[in-house]
Amino acid sequence: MGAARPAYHFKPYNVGRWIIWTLYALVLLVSPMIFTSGLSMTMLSQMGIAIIACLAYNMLLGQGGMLSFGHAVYSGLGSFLTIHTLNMISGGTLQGFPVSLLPLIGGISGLFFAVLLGWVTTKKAGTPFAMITLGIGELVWSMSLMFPEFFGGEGGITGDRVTGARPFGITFGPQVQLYYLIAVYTFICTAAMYAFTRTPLGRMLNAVRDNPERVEFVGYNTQMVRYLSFCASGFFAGIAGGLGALNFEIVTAEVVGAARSGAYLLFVFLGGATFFFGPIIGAILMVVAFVLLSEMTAAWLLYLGLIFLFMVMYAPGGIASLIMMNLRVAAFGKLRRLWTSYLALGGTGAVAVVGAAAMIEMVYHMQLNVALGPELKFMGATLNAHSLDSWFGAVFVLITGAALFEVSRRAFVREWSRIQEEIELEIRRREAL
Amino acid sequence: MSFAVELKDVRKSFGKTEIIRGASLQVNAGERVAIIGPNGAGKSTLFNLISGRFAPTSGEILLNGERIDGLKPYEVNRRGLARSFQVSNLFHRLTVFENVRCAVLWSMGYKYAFWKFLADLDDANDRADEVLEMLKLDRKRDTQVMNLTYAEQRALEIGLTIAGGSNVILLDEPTAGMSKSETKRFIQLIREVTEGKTLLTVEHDMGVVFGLADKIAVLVYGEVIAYDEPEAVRANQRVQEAYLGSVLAEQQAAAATAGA
Amino acid sequence: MDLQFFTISMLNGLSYGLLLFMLSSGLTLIFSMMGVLNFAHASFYMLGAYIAYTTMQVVGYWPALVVAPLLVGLAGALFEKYCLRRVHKFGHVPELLITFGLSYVILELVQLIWGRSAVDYRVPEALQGPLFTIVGSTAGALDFVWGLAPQEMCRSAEEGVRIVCTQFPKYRGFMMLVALLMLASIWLMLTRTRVGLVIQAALTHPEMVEALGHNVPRVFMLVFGGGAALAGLAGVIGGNAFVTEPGMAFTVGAIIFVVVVVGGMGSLAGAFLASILIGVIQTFAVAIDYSFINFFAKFGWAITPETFGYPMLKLTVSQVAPILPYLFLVLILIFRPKGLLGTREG
Amino acid sequence: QKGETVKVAWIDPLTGLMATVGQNQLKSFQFMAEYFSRNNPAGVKFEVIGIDNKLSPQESLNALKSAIDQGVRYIVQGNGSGAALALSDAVTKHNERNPGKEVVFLNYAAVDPDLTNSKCSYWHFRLDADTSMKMEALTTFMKDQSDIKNVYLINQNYAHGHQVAKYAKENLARKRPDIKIVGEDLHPLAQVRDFAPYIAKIKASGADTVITGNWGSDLTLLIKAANDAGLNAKFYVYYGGVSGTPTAMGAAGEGRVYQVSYNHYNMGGEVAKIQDEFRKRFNDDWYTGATYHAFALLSNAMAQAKSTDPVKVAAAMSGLKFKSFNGDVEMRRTDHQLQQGLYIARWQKTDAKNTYSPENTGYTFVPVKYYEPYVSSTPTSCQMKRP
Amino acid sequence: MLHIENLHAFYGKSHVLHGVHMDVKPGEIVSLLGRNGSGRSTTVKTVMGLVDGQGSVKWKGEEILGHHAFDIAHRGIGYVPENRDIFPKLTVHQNLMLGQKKQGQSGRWSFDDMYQLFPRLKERQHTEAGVLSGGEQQMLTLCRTLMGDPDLIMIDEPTEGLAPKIVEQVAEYLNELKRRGVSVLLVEQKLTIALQISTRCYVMGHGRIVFEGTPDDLRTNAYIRKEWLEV
Ligand SMILES: Nc1ncnc2c1ncn2[C@@H]1O[C@H](COP(=O)(O)OP(=O)(O)OP(=O)(O)O)[C@@H](O)[C@H]1O
Ligand SMILES: Nc1ncnc2c1ncn2[C@@H]1O[C@H](COP(=O)(O)OP(=O)(O)OP(=O)(O)O)[C@@H](O)[C@H]1O
Ligand SMILES: CC(C)C[C@H](N)C(=O)O
Ligand SMILES: [Mg+2]
Ligand SMILES: [Mg+2]
Repeated sequence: MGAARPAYHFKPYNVGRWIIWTLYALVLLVSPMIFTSGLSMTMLSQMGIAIIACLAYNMLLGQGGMLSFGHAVYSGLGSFLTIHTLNMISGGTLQGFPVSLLPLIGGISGLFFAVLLGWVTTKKAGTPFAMITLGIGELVWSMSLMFPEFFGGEGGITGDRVTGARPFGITFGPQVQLYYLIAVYTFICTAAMYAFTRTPLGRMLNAVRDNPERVEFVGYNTQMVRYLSFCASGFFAGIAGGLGALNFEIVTAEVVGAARSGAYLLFVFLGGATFFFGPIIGAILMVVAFVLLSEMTAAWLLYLGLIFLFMVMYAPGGIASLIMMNLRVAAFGKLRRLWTSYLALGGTGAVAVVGAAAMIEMVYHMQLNVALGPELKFMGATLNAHSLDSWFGAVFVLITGAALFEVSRRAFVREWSRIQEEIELEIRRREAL
Repeated sequence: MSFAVELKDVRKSFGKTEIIRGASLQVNAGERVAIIGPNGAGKSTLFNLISGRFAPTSGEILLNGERIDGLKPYEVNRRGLARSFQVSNLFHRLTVFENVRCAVLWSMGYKYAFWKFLADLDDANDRADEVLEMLKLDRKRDTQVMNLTYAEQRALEIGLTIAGGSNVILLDEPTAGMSKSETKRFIQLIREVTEGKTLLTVEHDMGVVFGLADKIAVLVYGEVIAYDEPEAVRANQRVQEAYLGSVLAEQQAAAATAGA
Repeated sequence: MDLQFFTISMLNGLSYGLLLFMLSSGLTLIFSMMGVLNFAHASFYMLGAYIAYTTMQVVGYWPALVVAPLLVGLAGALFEKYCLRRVHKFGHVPELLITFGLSYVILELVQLIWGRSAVDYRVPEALQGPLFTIVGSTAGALDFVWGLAPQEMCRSAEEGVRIVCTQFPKYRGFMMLVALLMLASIWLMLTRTRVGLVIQAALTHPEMVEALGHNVPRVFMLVFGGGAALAGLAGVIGGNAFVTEPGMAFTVGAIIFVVVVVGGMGSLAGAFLASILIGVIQTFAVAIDYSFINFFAKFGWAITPETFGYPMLKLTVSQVAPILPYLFLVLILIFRPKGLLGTREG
Repeated sequence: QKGETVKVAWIDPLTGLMATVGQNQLKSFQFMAEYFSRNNPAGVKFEVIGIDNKLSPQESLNALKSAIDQGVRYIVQGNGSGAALALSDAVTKHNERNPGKEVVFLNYAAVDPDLTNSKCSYWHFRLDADTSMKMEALTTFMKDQSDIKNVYLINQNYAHGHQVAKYAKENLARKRPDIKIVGEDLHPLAQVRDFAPYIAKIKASGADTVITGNWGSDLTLLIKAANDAGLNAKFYVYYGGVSGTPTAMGAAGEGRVYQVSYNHYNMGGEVAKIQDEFRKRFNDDWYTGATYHAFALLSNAMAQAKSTDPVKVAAAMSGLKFKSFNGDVEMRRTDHQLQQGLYIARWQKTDAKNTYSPENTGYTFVPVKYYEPYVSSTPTSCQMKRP
Repeated sequence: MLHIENLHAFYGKSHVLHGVHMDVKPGEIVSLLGRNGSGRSTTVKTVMGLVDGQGSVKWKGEEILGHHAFDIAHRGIGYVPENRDIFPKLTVHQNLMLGQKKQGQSGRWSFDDMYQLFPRLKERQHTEAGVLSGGEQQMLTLCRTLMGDPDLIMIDEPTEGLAPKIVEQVAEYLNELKRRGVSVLLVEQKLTIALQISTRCYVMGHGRIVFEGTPDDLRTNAYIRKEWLEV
């Protein structure tokens, strides 16, 4: 029977995939040439690190359905062991170990702790898993302050990455050199984690997520599947931690803290846990939010909270799912019909947001800085938090924006569902062929 | 020679209630056995015991002469036994093809490999496609399972069970919820895919039972009260009282024997 | 450990345990019924304290004790209606995340309205001062005196005997009372009504429950609002017992999850038991200045700073007391994932 | 340098646990910048750029990068020795790797002695008095209190708490060997909600005095619990004055909380003017005196160096003697630790002489003792690498 | 009593019902037959308010289309779903309790009636419903709906997975319902049963009613049986 089957699933040379990976490498390569300032350079470095960490986190959340509240433990301990190793290199006990390989030490440490703690953690999925990670996270965090010998107390452990051998004159002193080291790791780790999703273990992890019970009846031990994946995730998280140690040259207790773990969760979700590339978007947003947004406005936490509320409510699949939905429309050649709607939505939405933001900024200004004068700069304009005009203007902008937004939203929804209907029809037609 | 499946005085209680009260059964390799019995008699429970979902309270279960009671489901499966569920139990976010492939990976020895690409595992992929073709699901190969119709899900449920190439197959009400013609097609399909294998199936549709089984075991209140050729079971007085004894069953059985 | 110290520690432990229960009862309610890990629970607690602080200035403490929880409950109900309900169909993780987002928003709003530093939310006059005084002497005698013990009782007449007077504050007693009332009322609601059944059923088959004639959305809203109101009440009581400041939500955030999980998901009695246990254990642990060093010394194994793992070995029980609950949490989940009295695993 | 504008980046928390304190100190810096811009020896203008570091060392480094990008050469920071150590280290490395773009770091409140000892840096200048100096003054004061017999140490289980405990034990053993340390506790940072068990333990130990380096809610909850249980011991603290603590402490701390600091609420003179003006404008209390030190130090050094170039200014600051609100002070050359006088003050009701009441509590810190700089001066092990 | 006219229903974008007409009169057993996927369950769900529909559904003269399910249930329509939507974590007894619309309400049926009807359920009274056998679950769903004391009960494939003997018991039981004045709308696959007990039959195909008549009419109409029922 088998012999007679047509060999229709020959492996096509996947051009699309090659293009995407080349583009990815290219982006990693050229971004520091476009964004050259010192801050953007560190931000880019941190984005690379965050990408690895978030992808590692998503091996649990998106692919394994395991909600972890303590993944920073693995990236953080990776950081600590890396910096200790770095100091051993500078101290002379480990002479000759190349700095560029240090992140692997982080990875191995992450792996080690995942191997150590993972078995009890992955016994169950769901709430027990979530709570065990929360508990372990809290314990490690509390320990980190109690053991200054290893964790360096409040000041943490510092190191100097300019040490050891200098192949081709690379010292990793200048941020650019370090950035490229991070970029290389990011690329390799991304590729490796993508590859993981295409392996038997990776696929079984998805199966365990969907239906752990059935997995046991096709020969797999669910706990083992979770455990192995947990270890893999710990390994990559550790690499991210190791890179972080090199990047900041200081590691403090915060790297194992709950806030860090929470950030992984939030931003992976925001980026989109259901798609492989979602966490990449999330990671970039994470760095932008923490570094840039907080600098631009005092109300950044409010904005962050609101963005979350709305994203979870209206785009529970994260940004990645929005992109994929539009890609699907594009694949059926119907995106053209939407761009006017998008323009209208974007325009009116922006107006409404500006109105709202102006009010928020004025409220914050009144609370925090009004003693320095009632005036504040907002997007190039000067607002006066005490004058009715500014308030009236803001409200007016908000209302107009919101009203127009609602109008264009309705039109968009109509058009969108029409397109979806057409696509459904088209799919069914193709199936029927 | 040992039996493919053998139960020796198996008992199972949940709390105080004893559900299986000393069931014994011997199934020869290559035989097709149907288990019938009133609702709540313990048929599904018996399957759960054999497949390792529960451990029996007492008694022995042997698979090809080896004791398997108390083993974990995956350990039982690795010894060559697969089962389907009364309610479809699939990986709903994966595609049809992925579902089947998941079911063949272990038996093909890939285990927890993370150093091999799925795409390169030709044998596993071929096997999965082969199964889909058998089930006539190749059209839906790349559809997510949650978008399948009920009947398709039932078919896939069986696909997952047979895909791994286990020699002993347990099917729990495989045709439940299907229409007549589909049921017919299904019986045919099951016959095909279990050719040469040992099959245990639970059914309430006498048409299926008589169309499929070489032997019938009747389970009432956790005990096997009869185990024999179909005709003999049908004539059995106790079975008549406890279970069949109805016009409907007679009709179905008659139709099946006539058709067969 | 002398008798007086034991008594006061027991009282402290029990009252702290009851406080924990008060904090987490609403969370247990919501979690056990709706399956939502409400990360904003502590924020509702904070909101309760702040609202009580403001309403108290207008209407006085006792009315505020009623008004503030109602307002917080209302806020919770509205949140359920307009936000949580929308994401319910997406599953538990989005539900959890939306409450995460909410906690940020509440925190910022609180800071906008009441400022960033602590507010002067005080215990009302009537509840200030000691409820009773425990007069104990090193000779072993133990006495209870209502209110404040007179000065002379606390002075020692004999040489070498020290008399210690420890007061047990009225407010702590009040806190215990309210916690017990909360327990009783939730208990009644769960056993005398079918609300719990309706919600649990609706978790798996919402449509079916509706088809049986139950207005599921309304029940969900009531339960969430109710849970929020309980948190609000805890805030009214806890806010002045401790400090009413924007950080207050954060500091109780994780511990209340420990209570709920250790007790067993879906079990009110479990949460109660866990609160008391954690309260008592933690309190007594504080008193134990005992570490591995002492332990090994018994076996004649001296531990010096050079011994491997010295920093770990030198930690005393009292130093780790406040993090014992987390250890407890991890151990419970490993050895009994259902929790102390739980019936399911989430 | 006259008429030039000097940008100073303030890198401290505006969100998180320490947000209250951060907000207040940012305002203090902005206020002092205006105050000094009106009149200073160098004739420069100061501009303060506030950047939120969320109390995180890593975020502080981002903030530093951002500040450098904005052309800032002077940074100030104070909340959290972790962030301070991170910044000090980063600034040192930055200056090494980017000659010509040096940055100077003024630390106005991070008190870990390491910063001016084992981990000292030429580019780091501390304006507060460190833990050891404060303990020196505190124990000198305690030495003369004959009613102190039994001391209990309770501290947060992290670097700062460890140091307070360590110096307290060392100093007391040296100055009052008769005092018994009847108990010592370390509790996790910001984790304890109920201090009653600790108070019970302190009571049982028979302590009459408690020394604690606790801050924030760890301090107020401790004092409240002590009050509730009727513990009559005296509390010697470091941080009774930071935002929120006065309100929370209120009557609970009356008469038995002693604070050691380089300033207090009732200094009078120029400080009183600043306090009043600040209160009027921001409806808040000006209590971080180091904000005054910062601009006094900078402008004096700039005047001396006749430049705003950080390399020259740093050189001028090293060893600079100048006048600040608490008398003549000196930026010690060997370790860049400001040598200054310290006050011991007691929390009590305001009276005719001591009128300034923080957070309108009706209470204030009343000075009971002043110690000249040499009293509290402690030796340093700093081996500074000078450029 | 129940009057359906020109009913259309959609699942998201797909149009499943194309103008269904149907009537159920008091004290009738009406069966709705048809192949898999012909839209029988959808019809019943739409009436119950669980699927969005267009057209008209009148109950005792009032339009109920577009109302919430709980409202429709309160008006006296009961629904027994096809996939045994028992509440797995609740006990058998609790499941039955939820069937009552008001707590402690006493209607035509009491708990005892139910337990008498299916003694098996009484035995398992305090067991979690999730572990019941397939057949027991089927019995439970039926009883649960009856506890709500409906005037019309819509049952979707009640005999699925039941032992032949129980199937006949169910048939008898539906007759008993009829005797007690409850109308029944029966969605069935097993023709034998349906024809045996129903007053009238409808046959559905592709979302439309393709036949309407008495069981005898259907028995004699070979074309319909062959074309739409595959018998
Ligand atoms: N985990 C369990 N706990 C308690 N009782 C159980 C459990 N599992 C099954 N039972 C009980 O065991 C009995 C047998 O159930 P089982 O599912 O085996 O019946 P069955 O023969 O398959 O019936 P059906 O034909 O209706 O599917 C039932 O009464 C059921 O309630
Ligand atoms: N939730 C759903 N989403 C989309 N399509 C659906 C959904 N449920 C049913 N359908 C489709 O609607 C059509 C009618 O389904 P319905 O369940 O009403 O059929 P039925 O006659 O009850 O058949 P069955 O014997 O399978 O119960 C089918 O084509 C089915 O695929
Ligand atoms: C952590 C929770 C969101 C998990 C949930 N209890 C579950 O169903 O598994
Ligand atoms: Mg069964
Ligand atoms: Mg149907």
